[in-house]
Amino acid sequence: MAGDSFTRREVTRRSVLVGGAGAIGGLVVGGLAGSALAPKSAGTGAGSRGSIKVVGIFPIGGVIASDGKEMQNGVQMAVDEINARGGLIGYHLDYVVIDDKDSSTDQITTAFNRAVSVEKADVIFSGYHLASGPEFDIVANAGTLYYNVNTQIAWVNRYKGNPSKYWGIFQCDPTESWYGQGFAYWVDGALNAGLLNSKVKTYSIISGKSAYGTVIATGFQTQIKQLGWTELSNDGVSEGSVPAWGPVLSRVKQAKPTVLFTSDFSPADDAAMAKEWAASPTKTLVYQQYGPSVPEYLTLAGPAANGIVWATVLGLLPDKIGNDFRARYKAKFGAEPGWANAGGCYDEVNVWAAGVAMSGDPKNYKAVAKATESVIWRGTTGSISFVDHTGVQFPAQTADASVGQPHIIVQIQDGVQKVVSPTPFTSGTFVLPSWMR
Amino acid sequence: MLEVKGLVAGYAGSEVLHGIDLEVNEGEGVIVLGPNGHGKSTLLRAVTGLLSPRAGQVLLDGKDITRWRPDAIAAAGLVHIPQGDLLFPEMTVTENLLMGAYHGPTWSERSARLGRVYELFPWLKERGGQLARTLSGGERRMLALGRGLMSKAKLLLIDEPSLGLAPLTTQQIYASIHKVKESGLSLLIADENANHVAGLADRVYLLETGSLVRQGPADELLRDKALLESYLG
Amino acid sequence: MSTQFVQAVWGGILFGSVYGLMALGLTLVWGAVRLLNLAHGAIFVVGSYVAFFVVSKLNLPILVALPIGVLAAAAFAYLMHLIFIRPVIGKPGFDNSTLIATVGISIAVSAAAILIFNPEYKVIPPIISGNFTLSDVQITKQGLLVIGTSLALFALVYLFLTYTRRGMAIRAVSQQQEAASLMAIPVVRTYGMVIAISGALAGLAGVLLSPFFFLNPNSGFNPMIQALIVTIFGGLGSVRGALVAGFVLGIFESFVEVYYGVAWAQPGVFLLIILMLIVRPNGLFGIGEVRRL
Amino acid sequence: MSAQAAGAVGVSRPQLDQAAAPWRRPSIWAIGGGLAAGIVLPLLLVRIDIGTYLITLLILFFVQAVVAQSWNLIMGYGGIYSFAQVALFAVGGWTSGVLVHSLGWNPFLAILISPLVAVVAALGIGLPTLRLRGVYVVLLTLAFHELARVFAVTGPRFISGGGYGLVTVQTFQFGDAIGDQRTIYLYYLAGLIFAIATFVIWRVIHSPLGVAMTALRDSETYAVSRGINQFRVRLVLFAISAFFTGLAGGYSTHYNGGISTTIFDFPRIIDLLAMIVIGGWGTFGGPILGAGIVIGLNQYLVALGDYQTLILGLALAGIAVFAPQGLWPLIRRLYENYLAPEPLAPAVEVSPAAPRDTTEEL
Repeated sequence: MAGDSFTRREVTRRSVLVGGAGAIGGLVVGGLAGSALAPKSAGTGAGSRGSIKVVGIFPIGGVIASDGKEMQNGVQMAVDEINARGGLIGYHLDYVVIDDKDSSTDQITTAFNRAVSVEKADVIFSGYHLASGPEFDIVANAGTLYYNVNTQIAWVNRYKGNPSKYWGIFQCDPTESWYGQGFAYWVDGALNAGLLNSKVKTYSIISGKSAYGTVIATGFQTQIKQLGWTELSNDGVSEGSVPAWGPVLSRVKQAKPTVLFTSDFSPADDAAMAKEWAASPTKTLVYQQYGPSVPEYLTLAGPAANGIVWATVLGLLPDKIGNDFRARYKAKFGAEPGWANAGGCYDEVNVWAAGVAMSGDPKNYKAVAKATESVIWRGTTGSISFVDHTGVQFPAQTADASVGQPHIIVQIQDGVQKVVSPTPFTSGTFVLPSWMR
Repeated sequence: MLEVKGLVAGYAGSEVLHGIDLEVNEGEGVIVLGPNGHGKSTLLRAVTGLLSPRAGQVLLDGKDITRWRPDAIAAAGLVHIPQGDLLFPEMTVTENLLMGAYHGPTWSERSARLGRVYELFPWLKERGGQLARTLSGGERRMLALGRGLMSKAKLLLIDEPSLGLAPLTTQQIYASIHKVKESGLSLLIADENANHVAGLADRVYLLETGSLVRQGPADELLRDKALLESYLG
Repeated sequence: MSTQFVQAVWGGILFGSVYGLMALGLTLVWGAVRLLNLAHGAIFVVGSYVAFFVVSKLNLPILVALPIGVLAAAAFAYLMHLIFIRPVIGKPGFDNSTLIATVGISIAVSAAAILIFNPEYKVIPPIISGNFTLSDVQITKQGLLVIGTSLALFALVYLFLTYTRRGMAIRAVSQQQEAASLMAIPVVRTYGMVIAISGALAGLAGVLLSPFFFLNPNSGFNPMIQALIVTIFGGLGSVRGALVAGFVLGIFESFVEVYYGVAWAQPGVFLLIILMLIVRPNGLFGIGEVRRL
Repeated sequence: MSAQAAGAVGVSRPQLDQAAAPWRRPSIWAIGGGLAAGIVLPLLLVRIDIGTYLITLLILFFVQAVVAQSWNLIMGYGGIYSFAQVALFAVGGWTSGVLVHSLGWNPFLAILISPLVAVVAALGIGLPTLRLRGVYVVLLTLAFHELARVFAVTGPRFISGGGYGLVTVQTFQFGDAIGDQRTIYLYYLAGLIFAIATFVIWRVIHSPLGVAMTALRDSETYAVSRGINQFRVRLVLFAISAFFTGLAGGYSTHYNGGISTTIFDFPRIIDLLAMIVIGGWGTFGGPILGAGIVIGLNQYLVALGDYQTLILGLALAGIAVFAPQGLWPLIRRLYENYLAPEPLAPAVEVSPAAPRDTTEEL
């Protein structure tokens, strides 16, 4: 036995070295090959003045892949349209996509390191990342430009803390703090105006247990409490795994609040909940988060969706600009865009392009950033202008619709999405759901 | 009927059988005698496919079955009643017996065979509904034998029929094996006690450290007390 | 009776049937083959997507799609057996290899489903639509169908294992594989049969449950985890255990959700299981290493 | 008996022949060469165009390799099907994250606490779990993973960061170093952690403890009958594994500047599992090799999108069944055929090929 174990040691001492060498060899070969064979830009070609390296980083292969694909499509469309017009002030856009999968901190770090040191991006575009945070320092240290629709208050705080460091980064939509806040204001107003057929300021929350769901539910809770409402019940569900809503909703039905706020964003969960609710409702207004904005929600929920209310701070508007975009998107990708990310990402490219056009030199990043600060771009999601390098919410943050992105409140009526607030972006008026009459 | 040629087999790291040649003819009772640990079980396991041989051949009626799976070998008529009984512990006595007749027959034929086994071991009938794991050692052995008899065997291979049993039970077991033999079935029995098998054997092989050292008619070999003494101790 | 109570009972029975239906296939495969099939959820998804394809692309009624989906799931499971399970049967390391192989298969299936059907949620029509309310609680007819099917399948599987030749052979193989092969029971083919049956059960669960939960490339994952919990609670390899544990956990969960809130359901179930494992380390009907099926 | 039981875990064993002990015999040149190469590599890499990125990949490799090795120690060698690995990584990450973020500690100090807290957590999971058998361990560790996730998301704000995790934690600062210089320092720190973890794990595998755990894995009945205390061996292994996993977690937090709740998503577990399986389950070099391959291939296959997952899944299944020892034996064979100065003794890193229980065979 003893002799045996000695040969064992002898063998594996060598293994140590081979193991290390083999692994590092594999890694380096893989890495080099990877960088050599990385996805090259689709249409390589130079405009009359050269080309601009545009990098898109999206969570395409992970848990939020369907959002990631919308983001990618939005940027792709804007880039293609610019190139089709003959480029941007004479420059051709050279577009590369990097997947940051689940967009966790380390995946973000790797993706952004790649963008700045391998791709040498002139500008980076993103939708949102679940763990947004690590990328800001990478971009700031590299001194390049980065436009996103992260929807995060954390960014505003970061920027305010060190504006000279983060000069090249723009969040092209309002922060998520307006989500719950905006809806809380709206529902309070609706109640006071007698639209809810009730005078009782009570609410229940069913929050999604994911980060996103929790943040939004907490935002609503904080704001509506300040408006003097009372919480009757508060539950947390795991998104995507609610087997049957009966028991969950029975607690709400027992409490009979005036408003039920749900932040479970899974369209399937939301649709199942709407069906269960429609079968035996109480006189409660039902708010769902994000799920209803996804096109398949209406298919899944069917007539049970009628009456449900939802909202977004980054909303593809149902006006001429928005509807034109919808049509072009559908023609190009063969599917309806959702209500948020496709339009938001399309807009951010155009905001940057406007900055480039104003500054005249896409490679002079500081000049482009400076110009971007004064851009006002009326895009598919409203008017994008910047305060603290962040989009402005209309109507709560600014009363001037020409410089803000409307926080739209949408109600499903007869299977159609109707924007019921704020004016002038409405496409319908709020109707008391059938079960509340 | 069964022919084994140059069979070499063993377990990881060690060779147990070093080239065995053996045959069993129709209706014959053949005994492999040898002390514990000299490869009797290994021989039976290698013949019925539980252990794949490293070299050599196993032929059944001239057909090479060396690389067949155990269930195919069993279906071909070589039925092995292993050491340690290997019953189905969570099944009743009757279910165990029925499993013996898994291959081939119809339900009516199965119940006929069941009747024959009950004749041989009337005791099994009384315990029909009892779970196999609750049986005593002797009962287990009888059940294992009975289960083997349920099959459509041409040749029954029995590994140490008396291992670990009390003398009285041992007698009963060998008496039943006698009856089986009288019914015309061929037998290949591995045993370490020459006295037990005296009446069963037509021919005897002596196995020592993995090799067959002697063979011959039973009358001759089993009478040679000195020889047996020296091999079996 | 109060609405809440009715809701808790109805929810519990429904959950219990759903869990039981998924757990039945899982426990059968574990019992007979000793395979912890983490691809059970993937097989669920295969059956559902095939049924979805038949309904929405071939425009055939759901009653036609159901058997096709079930057969497809069984065929997929059998294929998995042929390629990834059979080569390692009887070899040392069987547990490791098959555990990882089934994890691999399950991520491959969901990736394939994304490629073929994209990640959007799909919906399969119910076999029977409609619902009625019982003291303000919605009772769907499809839910009743699920409960009925689940109970019927448990009865069928029980009868099959107890009274048929092949069913008894499955038990024999699971209890004493070597002896079974000496009795001319074809062990490998029996394994294949069990895996195919289990696949059919997963496929059936998929088609029946997709009207409730909708269908996406990962929608088999949660039911599988629930089934795994139920199986372990009931005792791995025990059919009776899967049935009882399915209902115990289903009703427990439902009552916790109704009276204490959803947030407590999952920790509650885990706590219950940890307690149970301390008291009975082999599960409710767990019968240790030898006693199976 | 008391003299024999003096070993770390009460294993009966002969005294070690110190002269034959491996740590006295490695070729100084070989190990020194490896270290020197590791030290010089980044200095060379920064000179090439995409060098900085390659260095960041190497950092990623160091971290992942540590986690994969630690997992392999308990799963491949110890035969414990723990799926709590990512959760323990998160415990380490959150520990130093909270210390720095909320209490203003220095990151270099904080990552020293990470492994300790991870060990405590591991003991907490281990006590109820490790007495159980295979699949129960899978379930209970997954349950722990799930509960840790829920706590990280919905826990108090200083832990959950409002749900997204801690995404604004201070990073490592090396004086005034910025840019490439700082990346190189980060590389050295990660390399140091990797080197220490690798060395310790190698020592553990070849220590009496390692022999005991291999014996337990390959033939539990036999090992227990020889007086090996299964529970204690497993607990010690679990703690060692958690120590380095937690350390890697702490490093990762201050390297990335945060740790997010998406770390708990299932694909992360799959990635780590793939490293172990592809490289070689239950082999010393396997997870290191696997980490290199998976990280390299991730870069290489990035254009394949969902096909990448499809291929990964099929590769995982195929390797598990048809080459259960992964690619490691292949590398060994190449080494033996072309590079080894002298013939090597036959491989003893058996793992899956070892009989489940040898007593059944005889």
